[in-house]
Amino acid sequence: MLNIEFPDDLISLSLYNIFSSRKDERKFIKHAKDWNKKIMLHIEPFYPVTVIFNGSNIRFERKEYPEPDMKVKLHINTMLDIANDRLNPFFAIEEGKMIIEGLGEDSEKIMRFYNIFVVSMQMAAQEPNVNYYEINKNTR
Amino acid sequence: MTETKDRNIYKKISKEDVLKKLTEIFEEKNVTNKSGDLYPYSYDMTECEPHMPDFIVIPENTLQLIELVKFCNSNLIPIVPYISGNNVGGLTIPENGGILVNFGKKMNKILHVDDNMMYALLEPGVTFGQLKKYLDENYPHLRYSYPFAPPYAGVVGNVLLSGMNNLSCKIGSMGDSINGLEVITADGEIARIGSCFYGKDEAPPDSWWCRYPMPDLMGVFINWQGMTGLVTKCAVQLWFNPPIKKTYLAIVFGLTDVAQVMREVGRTDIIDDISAVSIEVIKMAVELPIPTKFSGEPDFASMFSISAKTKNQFNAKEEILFNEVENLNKQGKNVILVNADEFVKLFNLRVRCYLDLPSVVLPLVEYSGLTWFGSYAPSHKLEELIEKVNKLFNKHNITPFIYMKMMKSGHYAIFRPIMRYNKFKEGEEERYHMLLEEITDVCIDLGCIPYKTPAWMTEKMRKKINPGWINLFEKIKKCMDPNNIFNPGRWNT
Amino acid sequence: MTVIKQRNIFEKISKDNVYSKLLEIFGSDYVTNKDVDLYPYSQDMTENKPHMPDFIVIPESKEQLIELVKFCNEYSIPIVPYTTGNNVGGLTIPDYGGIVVDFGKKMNKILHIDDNMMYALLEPGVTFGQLKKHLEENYPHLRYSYPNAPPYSGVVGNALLSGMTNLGAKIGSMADSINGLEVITVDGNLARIGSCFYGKDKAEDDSWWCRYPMPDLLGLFLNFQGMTGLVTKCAVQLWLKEPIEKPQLVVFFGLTDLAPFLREVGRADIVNDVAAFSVEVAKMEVGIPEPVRYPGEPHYTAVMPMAAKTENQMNAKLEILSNIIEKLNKKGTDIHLIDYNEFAKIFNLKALNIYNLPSQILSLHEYSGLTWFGAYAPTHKFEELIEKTDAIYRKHGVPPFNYLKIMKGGHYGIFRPIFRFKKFTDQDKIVKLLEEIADVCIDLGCIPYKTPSWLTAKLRKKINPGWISLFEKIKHCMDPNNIFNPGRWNT
Amino acid sequence: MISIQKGEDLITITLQNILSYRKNDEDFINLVLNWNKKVLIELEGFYPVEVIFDHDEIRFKINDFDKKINLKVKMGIYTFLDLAYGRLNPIKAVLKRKLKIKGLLKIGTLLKFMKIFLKTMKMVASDPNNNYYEFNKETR
Repeated sequence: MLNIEFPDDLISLSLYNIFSSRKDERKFIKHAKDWNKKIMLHIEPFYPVTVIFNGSNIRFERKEYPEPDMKVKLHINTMLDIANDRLNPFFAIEEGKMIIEGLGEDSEKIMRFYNIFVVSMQMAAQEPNVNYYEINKNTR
Repeated sequence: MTETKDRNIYKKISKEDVLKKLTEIFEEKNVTNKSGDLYPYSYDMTECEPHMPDFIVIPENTLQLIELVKFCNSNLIPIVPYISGNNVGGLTIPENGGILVNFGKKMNKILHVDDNMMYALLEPGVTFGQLKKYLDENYPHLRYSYPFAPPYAGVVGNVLLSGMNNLSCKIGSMGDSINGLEVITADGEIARIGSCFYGKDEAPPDSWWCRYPMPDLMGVFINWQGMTGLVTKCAVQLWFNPPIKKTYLAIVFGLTDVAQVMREVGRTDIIDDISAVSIEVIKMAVELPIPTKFSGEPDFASMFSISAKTKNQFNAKEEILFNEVENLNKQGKNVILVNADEFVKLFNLRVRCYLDLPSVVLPLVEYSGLTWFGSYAPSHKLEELIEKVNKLFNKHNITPFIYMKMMKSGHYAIFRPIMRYNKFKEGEEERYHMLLEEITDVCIDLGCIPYKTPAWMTEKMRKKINPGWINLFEKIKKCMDPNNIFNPGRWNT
Repeated sequence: MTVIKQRNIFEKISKDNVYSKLLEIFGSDYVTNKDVDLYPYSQDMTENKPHMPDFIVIPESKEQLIELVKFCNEYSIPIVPYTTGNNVGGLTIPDYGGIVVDFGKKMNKILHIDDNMMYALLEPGVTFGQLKKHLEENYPHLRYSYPNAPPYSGVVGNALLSGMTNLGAKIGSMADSINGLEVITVDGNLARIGSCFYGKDKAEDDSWWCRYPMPDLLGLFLNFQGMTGLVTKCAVQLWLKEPIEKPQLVVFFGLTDLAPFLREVGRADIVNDVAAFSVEVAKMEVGIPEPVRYPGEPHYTAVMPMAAKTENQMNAKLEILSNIIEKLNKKGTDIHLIDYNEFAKIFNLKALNIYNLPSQILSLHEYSGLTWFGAYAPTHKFEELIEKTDAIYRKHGVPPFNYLKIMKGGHYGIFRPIFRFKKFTDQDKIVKLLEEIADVCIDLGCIPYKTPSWLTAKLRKKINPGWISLFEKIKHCMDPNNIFNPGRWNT
Repeated sequence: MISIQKGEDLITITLQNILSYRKNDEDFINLVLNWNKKVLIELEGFYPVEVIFDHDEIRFKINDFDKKINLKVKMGIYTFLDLAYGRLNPIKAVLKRKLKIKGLLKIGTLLKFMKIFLKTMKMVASDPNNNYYEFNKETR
C-alpha cells in the first residue's frame, strides 16, 4: 500500500492522477515501493516537477533538484502520443522527443521507470471504465 | 384592397405656416412643395394606391429632425421616411400626405467601420453599392451581405425591415444583425439603443458592437416601417470575407423536388446562401419577352454559395455538398449539380445578375410595374406552396416567377412569388393584383408571414392574428406615437 | 449598494383577502404563506439583500395566471416569476414582497420538438438537464446549447436574459435564438408573439419557427427580467448535432495572450464556443481548496468545443486553428494547443465538467456565497480588462477567477469575474472587490447582464437620457402599477 | 455574317450563346457558310436539340426533328463542361464513350463540327474579358 501526496499544481496533479489509479496494484507497488529515487520530469511547455519516491511515499516538488537520479524531458503532446500508443516510447527517445538523462545501463532502473511512468500513463489514457460519469455521478 | 382613409392634416396649422417652419428648419433649397417635385414620391412600382406628399424635406442632421418631429407632433402632421423608394410594398407612399423626409440625399454617410468587432455605423441614406465599394476599397477582408436588389437601394431600410441577403443561410434575418440604433421619438427625444447606450451625449464610434444584453428597446423599431420613430443611425454587423468563394448551381427536375433539396442542403450548415428560382426567372434574365418552360427543361435552379478560409476547408465543404446531393438522387430526386461560374459562362452571362449582388435585373425593372408576395415561410410547407401558387399562375396564365431561400441553417425559409407587368396597359394591373391577392390568401393560410407589407396585406393578416398580439401592437404604437404622425397608414394605423 | 425603498403593498386589500383569492385560484395545495416555505425564496447565493415574499403560488395553467395578473394589477401587488432560483443576481428576490410564481414545479413541460424547423416549444419551468435528456432519447440528431450551469437550472429564463451557452462563438446571444413567446400582459391579455401569431385562440405546434418579420414585439420581454409581463411559453432554436466532436484545450502563458487569440479564433468561425478561465478556476475544478497560480503555470486555459460533419471538415478546422496559434506565437505570444479529451484523462476527469454541459461545478457551489460581474464586452478592451482586474484581485488578496468568451463569429466578447465566498465571514470584502471590478469594467464599456439592482443603479448614471426615458416610457406603458418584478432596474 | 436564331429553352440558349460568340469571325464564317448540315446535340438528362446549318443561317429545333440528320452527338453535362474548360480532350472523350457520336465514319463532317462547335465553346470558356462586368456595365 502506497500513499501519494495530493499536490496542487497542474503537472503534479496529472502525475498524482496517473499514479493513484494504480496505487493498490501489486505490480505497481513492487516497482514504486522503496525505490527511493528522485525523478525530475519536465513536461513542456510547462515547468519541471521532481517526483520523490521514498519508502512507501510518493511526493511531488515543483522544482529542479540539484542532482536528481533521473531527468526526463518531453512535450505534453509527445506524452499524449505515447500514452495513446501513437508513438513508441523507444522511438520517442531515438527521435529526441523524449530526452532522458541518468538512465545509465541500470536495467532495473529502466524497468522501474518504464513501468511506473510509461505503463501508468498508458493505463490511465486507455482505461475504458474510468469515465467522467463514473467519477462525477453526484454532480450530474 | 383597402382605401386609405384621407384625414385633414391641416386643422391645427395652415399649409403655408408649415412651409414657413420647414424652410426655417431646413433652408429653402432643401424643402419643396411643387407638385412637379412631389409627384415621383407619390407612387412606387407596385399597384399600391398613389398619394401625393405635401412637402419633401432633405435633412442633413439630427437637430433639424428633432425640431421637425416636435413640430409635427404638436401639429399632427405625418412624417414619412424615404431613402431611395426601391421597396416593393408602397411603404413610403404618404397615404395621408404630410412631409416626406428624404434621407438619401444628404444623410448618407458611412460614419465608422469597426475592423475588429466587424460592424459598420451608417446613416439611413447609405446604399448597398456605396457600402460594397467602400469595403472593397478600404476593408477587403470584411464583407457585408447583399440583397437581390439594385446597388442604389438603401442598407438601413432593408435591415430594419428584415430583408433578405446573400448570407441568409448563415446568419438568418437581418433583424439579428443590427448592433445599435439612434432614434428620434415622438416627443423629439433622441435615444441611443444597444451597446452604444453609455455616454450622456455622443457615443464613441467603437461602442456600437451589440444589441444585447440590456432590456431590448430595439424591437420597438424593427419591422415597424417607421411607425414608432425616426431612425437616424444604424450599426450593422459585417463578416470576415473568406478568400475562397464558389457558387454551385443545382438544376432540379420535378416541380416540388427543389423544396427537399433546399431543406437538406440548408441543414448541412456549410452554405452562405441558398436561393432557388423558377426556370422562367433564369430565362427572363436572358431577356426572353415571355419566358416559358418547355417539357424536358428543369423546373427550378438553386444556387448554393460556399466560402472558405483554406483550400482544405473548401474541399471539406464541397465534399459534404456532393454527398448530400448524391443522397438526394439516391432517394429518387433528379438533381444536377454544376459549377455555376462555368455553366453560366457557356449558358449566358446575364444570369450572373443573380450571382453578383447587389445588381439590377434589367428585365425585372424595365417593366413599369413590379409587385410580389414576399414572406417568411415554414419550410415543411414549401411543396404545397409551390404547387398551389404554380396553379394560380397558370390559371391566370401569367408566367410563374417564384423565388425561395433557406434561412439560418434551415431554421426557416423564404417564399416569394414575383410579378412584373405593364402599369399602363388597360386592365393589366387589376389582372395581376387579382392573382397576387389569391396567392396571398393561399400563402397566409399555409402560415407564410409577409414582410415589407403593404396596407392591404396587413389588413388580411390582422384578421388572422391573435387578438392579444393586436392589442399589444396597438398599445405600443399608441405609447410611441399617440398622435399617429409616423408613417400613418402602415399596418392600417 | 442601493437600498430598496419599501412600499406598503397591502393598502388596497388585506393580506388575508389576497390569501383567500389565491386559494380560490390555485387551490390550497399550491399556495403558501408559511415562513418556512417562504424563506428559501427570500434569498439566493449572491450578496443581494434578502427579502421575504408574502406568498408562493404554484401555477399549472395560463388561465390561473391571467386571473392572478388581473387581480394583482387591480390591487397593485407585486408578481415575481421564479423557475429554480439559480441566477446569480438576486433576480427573483422579491424586493417588495408580494407573490412569487414558481413555474418550476408544474409548468415545466416540453410541449413540442420540431424536427424539421429545429426548435423546442417549452414551458418556463423546463430545465437544461430535462431538455438534454429528452433530446438525447428522442432526437439524438438535434442539440440545444447549454450554459456553464447546473442541469437543474431553467432554459427559458436563461434565453430571455441573454445568457451564455456552449454555442456562443457560433450563434451569439441566446436572444437571437428565440422563435416565439406566449405572454400575459398587465391587463390579463394573452399574446402570442412571433411566427406563432396567426390563429385566434391557439397556434399550431409547427408555427413557432421564427421571431420575424412582423413588428418585433418580442423585444419587450427580452432582458426585462419579468418587468413587462409573464412569459408562459417560449420557443427556442435547436441545432443539428454534428457526429464528430474534438474539444481542444489551449493554454496561455502570457497574462493577456488570451485576448488576441479570442479575437482571431472568433472571426475564423471554426469553434462552437470558447470557455476561457483563469488557471485558478481549472485547479478549483479538480478540488484544490484555495487554488493559487504557481510560476510556470499558464495564466489562462481555454476549452473549445469543436464539431464537424466529416473527418475532413474537422481536420480543416484544426488546421486553421493551429495556423492561428502559430501566427500569434510568431508575434510573441506563448500559446499551446492540446487535445482536451486526452489531456483530461491524464490530468483529471473532473476537468470535463467544463466541457460536458450542463454540469454542476461542486467546488463552485460548495461555498455558501457566489457572485459575479457578468458582462458583454468589447473585445479590443480584453487586454486592459484582464490586466486591471488582475491588479484589483491581487490588491484584495483574492485569486483571480475570470471567465471569458468570444461570441457570434468574433462580433463581441464576454468578460465575467466570478467570486465564491463564505457568506457569513467574508461577504463585505468580496462585495467591495466586486464593486471595484464593476466600476473598472463598466468604464471600459462592459455591459452587465442578469443585473442586480445595485448594478443597474450604476448603469443608469452612464446611460444616455434618451434611452432611460424610452425605457421608463415602455415600462410604464406595459406595467403602469409596477406589479411585475418591481425593483429590477430600479423600477 | 451568320445569322443565328434566338434560343428559348435552356440548351438552345446555351448553344446560341456559344455559336454567337464567333458569328463575326472570318474563319468561323468560312466554316459555317453553306455547310448545310443538320447536327443533333443531346445533353444527357436534358433533351436533344437539332442544330441546322443552312447557308448563312443557324437554326434550332427541340422537337419534330428532320429524318435526315448528318451527325448525332450525345454527352453528359459534366463532359460538356470538361470539354469546354479543356479538362478533357475530345478524342479521348470519344474513345472513353463519354462523347457518343453517330456518324463517326463521316470524318469530314465530324472534324468540321468539332472546329465549329468544340473550338468555339473553348474560346468562350477561356475568354478572360468575357465576364459579367464587361457585359452588363450599365447595370452595375
